[in-house]
Amino acid sequence: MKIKTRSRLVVFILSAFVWFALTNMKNWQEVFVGLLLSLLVSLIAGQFLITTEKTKHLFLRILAFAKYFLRFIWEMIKANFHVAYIVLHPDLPIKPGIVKVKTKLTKDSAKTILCNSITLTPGTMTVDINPDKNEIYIHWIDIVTKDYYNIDENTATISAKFEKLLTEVFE
Amino acid sequence: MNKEPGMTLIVKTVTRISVWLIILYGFYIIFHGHLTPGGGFGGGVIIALALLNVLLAYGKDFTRKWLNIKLLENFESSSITLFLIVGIIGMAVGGSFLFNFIDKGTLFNMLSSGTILPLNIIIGIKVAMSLFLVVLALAAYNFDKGDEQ
Amino acid sequence: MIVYLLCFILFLVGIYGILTKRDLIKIILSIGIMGYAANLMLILFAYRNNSIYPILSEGKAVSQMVDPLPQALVLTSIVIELGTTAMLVALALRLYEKYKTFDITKIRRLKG
Amino acid sequence: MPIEIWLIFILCVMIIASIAALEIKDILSSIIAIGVVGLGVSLSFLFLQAPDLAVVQFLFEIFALIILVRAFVKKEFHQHEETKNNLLISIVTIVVLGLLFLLSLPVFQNLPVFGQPLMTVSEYYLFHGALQTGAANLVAAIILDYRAYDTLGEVTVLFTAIIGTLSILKIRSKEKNRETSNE
Repeated sequence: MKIKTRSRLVVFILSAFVWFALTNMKNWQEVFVGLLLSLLVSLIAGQFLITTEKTKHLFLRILAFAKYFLRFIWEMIKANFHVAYIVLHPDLPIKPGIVKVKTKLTKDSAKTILCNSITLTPGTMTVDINPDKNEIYIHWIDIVTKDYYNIDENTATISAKFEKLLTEVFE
Repeated sequence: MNKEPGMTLIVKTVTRISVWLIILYGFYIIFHGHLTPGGGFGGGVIIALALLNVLLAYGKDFTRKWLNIKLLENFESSSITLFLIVGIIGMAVGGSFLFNFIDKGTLFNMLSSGTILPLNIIIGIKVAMSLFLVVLALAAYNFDKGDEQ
Repeated sequence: MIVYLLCFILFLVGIYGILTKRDLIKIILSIGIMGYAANLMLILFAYRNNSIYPILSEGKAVSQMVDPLPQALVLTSIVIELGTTAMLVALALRLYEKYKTFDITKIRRLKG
Repeated sequence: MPIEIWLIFILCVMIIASIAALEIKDILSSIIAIGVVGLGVSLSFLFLQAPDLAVVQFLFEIFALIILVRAFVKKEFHQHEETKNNLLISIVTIVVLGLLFLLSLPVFQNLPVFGQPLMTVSEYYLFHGALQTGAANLVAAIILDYRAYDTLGEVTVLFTAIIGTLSILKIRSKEKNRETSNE
């Protein structure tokens, strides 16, 4: 099956589920119109959702994603406390700057989730991404690494913890 | 550093993943216009905003490739004729212009209220297409030289 | 009463913008403000104390609903407003292309 | 808290935002101030029990902002010099508008009190609408059944406005292309 067709099929199933969640499923008219509209939506915009080949079983990926999600929540709580400490400290011990980070992830969605995780963790924020060189530019409120330009060290501090789990999910 | 048209990879990916959901929600608003708040105007704008989202994220060349612009223009122009046709059928069947000639159905059902649902759909198509075409024309308008590309 | 007066003041602010501003953009924005004030005034006339929205559902009394007629009128008015705004924007862009300015006094001077 | 106080608060914010929109020099700030006014209108619709209108106003406000920003933000328009009689014009206009306000006060006293509208036509729509049209949303029933002819006119106006916009944006440029190709 071609990728676009598979993507359309997935969009069709997802739209039908969303429609049934929004409406009362007992009524046959809702079900009929919902299926019709899901078909229409998958024809209009179904080609965008999936762009790469399937690699692993879906169930394993969802499990890995749950693991990643718990880890992400934990990191977020830790970062929140750190930023709160910085804000409440009378001396304001910050050292802001923009650092470069390398990533090994290849898929677009994996990169996007990585960038969004970095942005959602307080203290770090994704500024830009260079898809060709797999580099992410991050604004960091408190740079703890000794050398700004040392990409490996920055990567180990900021994104390595997410990247290992994301590799399990997507690659 | 980003030479290709449109915004960064993050915006593109999020748009790619979410555009079908926005369009589906627009259809939901249009098709429940006679039961819940919303209707053709609101749903049409939601669909137009979904298409506009793609236009802003990917640039106009991609959008022109994705959507058949001529088809959209024809939809936009013919929707008003469809409105008139519904009205004239009402005149033929019931004696007055825009007579509600379809069976009313049961209250609170999806397919009820006669011609209100088709007219809502027509208005939704009309609003979505026309607003999207306006923004597309503005995007194609070259601001530096004051001339269309 | 005081709500009506405040709405009227909003309308007067729009008129003030049209009469005194010299930028085409500001004039377009003033027309938008006048439209908002007119729409809001109509809906203010429709409100009824301790009432609910005019959409039927289980357990809603029809006698306690607000007036649906002005709402229907205003719904169409909002849409037309956006259409006219788009048209005014296009006209302003064309004028800018010809005269290289948004200042209406200069546009008048350059006539002919 | 009674609804009237909320409305007075929202209206005061809207008046301040509209004055700011007219007086600010930077065009992006003034467009955003207009957005504040539009969202205030949307919020008041929500308070006035008109969810239909609140949804539509909110969405159209977003769209108007996109159009205005796309069209105007890149323009270099901020360099217009102030003339001497500008202040005079403003003062005269404010005086005239203040007179207009004072003269129209009796009109507002004759209007029905806020919260007690005249419901002559609407009573019929409210009590018979659901049975006659089969629509639960009475606003939709009025727009597309009782007053569908109005809506046809409205769609025609929208159609004309959009066609006008598209032709203004497109046709002139074609002429220009022809001129350049002839040269």
